[in-house]
Amino acid sequence: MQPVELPDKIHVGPVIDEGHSLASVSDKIGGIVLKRRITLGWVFGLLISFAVLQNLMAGAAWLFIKGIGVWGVNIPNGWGFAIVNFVWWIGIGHAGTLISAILLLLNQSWRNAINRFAEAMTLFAVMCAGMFPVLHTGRPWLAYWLFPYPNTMDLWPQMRSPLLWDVFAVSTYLTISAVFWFVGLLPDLATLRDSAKQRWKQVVFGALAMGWRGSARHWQRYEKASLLLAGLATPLVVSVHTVVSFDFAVSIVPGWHTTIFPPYFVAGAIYSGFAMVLTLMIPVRQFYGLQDIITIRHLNNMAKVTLATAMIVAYGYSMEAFFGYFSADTYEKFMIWNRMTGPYAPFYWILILCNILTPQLLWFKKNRTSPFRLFCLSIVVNIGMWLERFVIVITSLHRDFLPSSWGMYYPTIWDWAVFTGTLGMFMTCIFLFIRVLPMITIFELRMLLPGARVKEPVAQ
Amino acid sequence: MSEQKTWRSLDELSSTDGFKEYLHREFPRLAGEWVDDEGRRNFLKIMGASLALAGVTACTKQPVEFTMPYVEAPEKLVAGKPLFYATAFPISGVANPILVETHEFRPTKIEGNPEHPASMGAANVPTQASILGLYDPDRLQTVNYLGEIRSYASFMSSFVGMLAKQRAKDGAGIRILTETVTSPTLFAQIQEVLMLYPGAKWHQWEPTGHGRRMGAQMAFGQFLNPVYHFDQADVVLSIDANFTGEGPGTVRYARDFASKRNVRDGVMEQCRFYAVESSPTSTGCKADHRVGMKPSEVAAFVRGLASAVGGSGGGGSKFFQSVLKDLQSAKGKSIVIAGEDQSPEIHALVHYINQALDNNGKTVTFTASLESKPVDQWADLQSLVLGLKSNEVDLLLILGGNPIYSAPRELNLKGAIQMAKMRIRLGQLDDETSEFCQWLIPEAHTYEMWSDAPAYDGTMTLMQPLIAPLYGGKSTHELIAAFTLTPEKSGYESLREYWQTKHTGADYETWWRHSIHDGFIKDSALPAVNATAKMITPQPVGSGGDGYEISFHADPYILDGRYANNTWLQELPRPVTRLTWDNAVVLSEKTAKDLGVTDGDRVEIGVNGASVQGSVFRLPGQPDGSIGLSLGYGRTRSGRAGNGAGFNVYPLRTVANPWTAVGAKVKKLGETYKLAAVQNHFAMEGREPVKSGTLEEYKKDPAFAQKESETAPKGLTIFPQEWKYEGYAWGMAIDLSSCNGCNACVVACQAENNIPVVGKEQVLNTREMHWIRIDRYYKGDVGDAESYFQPVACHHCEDAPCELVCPVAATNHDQEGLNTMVYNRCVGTRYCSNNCPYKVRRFNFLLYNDWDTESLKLQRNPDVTVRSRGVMEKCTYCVQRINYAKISAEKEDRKVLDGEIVPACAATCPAQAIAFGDLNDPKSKVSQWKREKTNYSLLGELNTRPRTTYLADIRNPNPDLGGQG
Amino acid sequence: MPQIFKPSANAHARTSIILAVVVLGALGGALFELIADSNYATRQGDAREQPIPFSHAHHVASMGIDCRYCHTSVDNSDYAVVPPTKTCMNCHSQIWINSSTLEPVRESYRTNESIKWTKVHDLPDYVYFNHSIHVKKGVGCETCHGRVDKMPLMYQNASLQMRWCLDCHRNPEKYVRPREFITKMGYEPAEPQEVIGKRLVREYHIQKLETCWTCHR
Amino acid sequence: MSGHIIEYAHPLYGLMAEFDTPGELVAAARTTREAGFRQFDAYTPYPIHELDEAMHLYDNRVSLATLLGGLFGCAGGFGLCSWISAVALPLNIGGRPLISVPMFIPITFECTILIGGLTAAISMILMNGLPLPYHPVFNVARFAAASKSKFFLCIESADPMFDTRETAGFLGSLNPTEIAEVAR
Repeated sequence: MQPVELPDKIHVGPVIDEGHSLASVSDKIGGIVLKRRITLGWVFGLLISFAVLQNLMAGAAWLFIKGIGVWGVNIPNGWGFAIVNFVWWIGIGHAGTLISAILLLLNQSWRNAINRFAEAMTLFAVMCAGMFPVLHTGRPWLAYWLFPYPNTMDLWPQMRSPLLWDVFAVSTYLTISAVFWFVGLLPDLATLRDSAKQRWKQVVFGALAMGWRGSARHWQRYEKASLLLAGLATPLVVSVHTVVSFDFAVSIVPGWHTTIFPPYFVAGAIYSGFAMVLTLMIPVRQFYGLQDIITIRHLNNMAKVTLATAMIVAYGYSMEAFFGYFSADTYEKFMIWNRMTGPYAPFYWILILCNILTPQLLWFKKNRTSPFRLFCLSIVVNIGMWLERFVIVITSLHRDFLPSSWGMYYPTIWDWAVFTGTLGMFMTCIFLFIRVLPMITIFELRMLLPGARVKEPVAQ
Repeated sequence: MSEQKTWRSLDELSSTDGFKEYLHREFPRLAGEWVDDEGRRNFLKIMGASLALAGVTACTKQPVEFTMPYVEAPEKLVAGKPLFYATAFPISGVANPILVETHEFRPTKIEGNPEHPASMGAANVPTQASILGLYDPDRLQTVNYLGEIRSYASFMSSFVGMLAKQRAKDGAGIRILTETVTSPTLFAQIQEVLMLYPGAKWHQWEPTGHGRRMGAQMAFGQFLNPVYHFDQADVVLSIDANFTGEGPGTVRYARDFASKRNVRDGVMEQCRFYAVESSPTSTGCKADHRVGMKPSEVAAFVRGLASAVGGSGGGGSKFFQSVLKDLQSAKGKSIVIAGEDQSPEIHALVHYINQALDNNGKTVTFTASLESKPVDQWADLQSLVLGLKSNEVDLLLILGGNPIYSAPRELNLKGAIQMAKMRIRLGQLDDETSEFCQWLIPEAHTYEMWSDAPAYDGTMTLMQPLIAPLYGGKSTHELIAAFTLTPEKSGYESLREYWQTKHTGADYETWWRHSIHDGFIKDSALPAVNATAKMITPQPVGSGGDGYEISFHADPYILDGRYANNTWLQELPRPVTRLTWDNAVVLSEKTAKDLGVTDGDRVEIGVNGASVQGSVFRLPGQPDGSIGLSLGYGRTRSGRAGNGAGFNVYPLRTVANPWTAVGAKVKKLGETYKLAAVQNHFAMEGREPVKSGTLEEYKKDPAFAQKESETAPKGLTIFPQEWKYEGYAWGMAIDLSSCNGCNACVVACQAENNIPVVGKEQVLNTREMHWIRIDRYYKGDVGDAESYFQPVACHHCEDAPCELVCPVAATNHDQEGLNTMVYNRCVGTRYCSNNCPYKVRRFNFLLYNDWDTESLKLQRNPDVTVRSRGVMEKCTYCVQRINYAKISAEKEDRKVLDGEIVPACAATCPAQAIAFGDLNDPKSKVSQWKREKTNYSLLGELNTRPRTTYLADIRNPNPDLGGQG
Repeated sequence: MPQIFKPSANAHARTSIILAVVVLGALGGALFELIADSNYATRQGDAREQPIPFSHAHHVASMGIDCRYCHTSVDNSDYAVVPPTKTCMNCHSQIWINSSTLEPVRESYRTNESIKWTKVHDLPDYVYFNHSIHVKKGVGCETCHGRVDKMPLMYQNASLQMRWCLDCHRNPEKYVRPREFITKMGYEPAEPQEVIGKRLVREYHIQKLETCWTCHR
Repeated sequence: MSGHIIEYAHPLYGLMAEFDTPGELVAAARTTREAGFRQFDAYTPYPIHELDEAMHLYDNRVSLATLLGGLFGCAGGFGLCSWISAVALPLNIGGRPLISVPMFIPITFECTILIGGLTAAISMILMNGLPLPYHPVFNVARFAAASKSKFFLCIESADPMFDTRETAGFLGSLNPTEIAEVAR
């Protein structure tokens, strides 16, 4: 599709810097995979991430040996870190598909530079998220009971449970994202196949490219399929975090049982997703010298989306508080009051600071266009969004209906081990990804080049 | 299970030919005993074969299992069917009559003895938990001499030698120290010994119960046993008396008292209950007016009352005046009762007050003492110590008790005892006292021996063994017999012979068998005696000057420390403090503030030249400037459970005044020590989980508990259609006016449903496993807050929030409306618990059940799965009992009768506060209760439509004192 | 030259994909079969090693001894119980007194040590099965335990899977028989089962108990 | 092999012309079609929509397949929920009716997306005849550029109008930068 040319003054720079030709982008991006030597920095980063990944291994092992009791969960607080992390990761996993699907439908040319990376990030984030529902069960080895399959007990899952909706939503999301991602990769794999010098690389990429040869007839169906996938993925993205929010909204726990959850969870997801994309994109663009492809304009746009979603989330918070007051329901009122003044109040106020106040800096172009400031800000937002989930899960549970059963929640080192472990896993995957696959969609970039315009010669 | 109460006596069994042959062949050595170790092991085998140790396993392939049938089945034993035997569990010599449920001869569960006036089917906390004591893995398992394992035979041989020496000097060197002896058989045996050895001396001592004993002596000049009739009292004044929780007759008292408290079945009246307490008790929490007073003030109050009812004197506080007025307006229909922890003087005064109020002989009757030989035990102990110090003791026999731990420091019993040349100890544990004895003989548990003991009213109650001594333990009877000319005489023979001498009338055999079968001797209650209490002239109150006043109380569950090693009791939350695994320095809010301490802060209490360290627990209702300390903790050799739990306050007690101490100094230590309470928030936060009202309010508007605002809005559902339950529809109702928070239901449930003990660390992390809990709430300001109890277990909601969110349908509804929880389907997402507004679901965060200790496996109920790690569990309304009854009924082609199914909690409830039955049967007890106007659903506004509902707590405050409090 | 693969590669590519799908599917099925559904997993048809090669065929078919002579509590308790040694001795103190195969029985009787039988029909520990009510409701021994009169060595007749239990709990009329034929082996319904079954379900008030707590608690 | 024609190198797959700009390719494609050729294809490093119109490419079967897949998923999802809750395991869950429609929506929706999405991708790949690692066009040395920067047009020998010489001439008239024979 053609990039919609808007007058440059409302842009901060172009989508892709001048001086790039069809060939040069291929070489530049493909080169990172094919030619570039493995740098010390990359190895170092990979090793660090891999080391942190071991926390997960140790944490999970101990968990399986001793039982869920090694975590801080207890009776009023049946859920703890595991669910907090699950929601957080799933949220992060929303950026990718959102960028590639929704922005594709919205015909936003600037997405092309970042969608591939964001999609990869989505996959990894969802993988991290997917582990928690399994790990947090009392008998993880029976988690497969959540899938409807014929068995010798004649038993089936309980289709009314939000947790089961989760199983369907998350697995669908993972599958569709993966498919979408692979379809997007096809032409680029062909490019790599054709530019690779070593035989084995040719074979590997060749096999993956499935013999893609850029035929016009193929392109025509390809474009259709991508459009359809985008069309399907868009409601999917929205549905996934809606369903995740149902895990809470469907219950009767004060602070969970609220109608605002779906929209404000989705907004929160996009919010944290974009924050994470910024967190990763800014350093990568630095190290691999991609400033000319991932331009300031991209950062600026992402910053704007972040700001917008921040405002939606802010609205969500205020609505929660308002409902609490307006419902005139003892339990709701108390829940909000306890959230703001109770034992976990500090977390609440920190999250307000991280998710609502700090992002206001994005009103200023200066901040939107400074990679460094954006980077710091994105970190703050990531922390804030994690805290939001913590506050939702814990402050609602720890003091519910009967004062007699109120209690506190304190995470243990094993909670932390598993959480940090997934961070390690995530980073490990990212490091491997940027080395073995083109982190930017080459063929779509080409379409942004001035040379790609079709100007038919008049005289025949 | 009432239908199957077909328990039979083992004696009956042993008389049948088949069984004789069985004994003869299988157990040639001990003809008298009905089974020995060999036999027991056989029972273990069949037990191992039965599905008792059911676990939730995840493996698909069933492991190969074996079955070991009897070589010859004992008659009447049907594998898989429980047998019930009548016996009793004596506490401080007073029998608690019970039935013991046995599976293949494994005692597994205690039920009250419904025929017995002292129980009427109910049992109190220590009795319920006693079954665990039987299987305590820390029990002394062998005869032991100076740390070496010996055989009982070798003991006997050396013992004979000692006796030979003693016979020469008429046994002048023999001293026998026992706890309070009430068993007539034992007394007869002791008499026999004293006859043989005129020089021998017998001493009795127990750290508690002194006030009651000597009080009567003071007032009447003779040892009498007061029996209270709460079902006839319109006004009750308790002086520090926890009469529904401690002391003789609690079970019956609780029942009678409840019958005057509950407003139900058309009865619109209620007795009025005043409590004057130096430290809050569960009974006091039920009072219409509860006033906390320092020990000295309590004494003053009683004296004032005594002189006032005696005509002289007057004045006093408004409270005093109203109490006096009420009491006098209810002459002959009131009860004033003094607590176990009050001094003889107070008891004596109270007897006098009752007399002045014309209660004696009406609401309070007196019988001859239950004790075989009542004595001033403190004097008795002192004389023993004198004897020891003067070096005249060669042979000291300590039968039970634990004097070294519990005797006052000033007596220096530890030192004195070692003056005795040979010290023989009969005890269940290798405890503090055993440490200083040469010979240790394992004592048989009550359920391993024959004996007898009177109930609170003197009804003579018989005990029979339910299992052969697990560790070859000996009963007191057997050890005493060792002194006599028939040293090998079994407890059974002694008992049988004693009663033969007592039995008048023909056919002893039948009478004996019936008595054993019933577990007690019909109509053997002691007759009431007429006695006049004289007004005693109290010594002037010794004012402690500055400093704090201490009141000592026996712990409600482990009592004077004798049950400290019972994990069920250790983890059972104390009714008032809700503490587990510890005792505490109980202070009032204000006192704590003055001292600058709060919960968990360690302090040092110094008084009477001794000092102990403990951590603080603030308790509303504790009088300012006073400290409440409970005995029984800080054991050092009680076993794995008791050791290191809490701190020992015995060193602070004096012979002169063991009940209170004045002028105590408290020092803040700056350290903290976490106390594990199962409930940390006591205010209702304006939510009214417990609905309560005064009798007046109730008469004005009986339905006050069913306010519009708190019932679910109609038609606000997307699923208007309701499920119909044909057949049975099980439901439960709990009368909050009756419940006195004694926790018997909790421990009964624990025994019935194989509920594990989790330990203090887990309790601190709010992971306790009790399926039923008794919430305790306060109303009003901290100063004089009213307390309320509310037993909460799974409510079996018809629109259960938990079921909706389970992804694998591990919890769902059955055709009778039970909220089923299927352990072997549960994957453990814990969502159901999150979504349960009552928070009654319990989760096995770790492997809590003990899968290794053999002796504990013996206790398990084979009809209930033993849950493994990672699964959710909760109250099942005792579904195993429901199924049992349903199957029995089906087999007889009839419907289950009302009252045929009684869940463990309802069965044991001394106050009869729980009704269970079929809601589809309008005549069932539970349906009738639910038709009461006071009936309400907890959190009904959530539209969970619970099957368990409550009858509001009605109180009867004195209008003069302005409403409640 | 961009041509990396030989023409044959096309065929390879496609077949390999198809193969992968097929093989994975087959593997999954086989695994399920093996872990959950095979006779290996359920022990269906297994004859177990026993201390004494007790032959039901002999005792039931040839001797015509009724099941309840040995399995005494089958109609009044959860357990049908394996009989005590005494029961064997009732006869075998008279007959076959010298047979060596019966030595373990005599030994058990002498030494008073139980005979260690291997359970053949063995349910998981979290399943509570009550024999007496099934007998009362007209479920014949044969229905679950099979033709024991044709079993020289006792073997597990049914899979004992939950699915198998549910089949009868959902449609009892397919299996119930008149009480008088409870212990009959090779019972043939006098009239078609669907007729007699429906009638018995009515007569014996047989409920369709499918809820979990019927067996698990 | 390089660009210039070798005699009698039959059997050919076709003749391939190479262009530098998309514009020229589109023009060439249009002319080719107007000239009556049908069995020909264009190869580009990125999708060029003008080609669809130039070559008359209007294949909507992918969309149709996706629609059907989606509908199937939708029916299947709801069917699964209802069958399990009402037929296979009819349990009383918290007093809710056996078929509680609102609670079946999420799963129904997810199944719709899942099946729909998968059909879209798979049908696209199948209709494109992939995987096809070997294809004659790859025999042209310069064709490697087709996935990078150059634009190709290939008239296949299967076309009835195909004749090596004339077609070569015709291609020449489109002034490509190169013309190559495509061996089978």
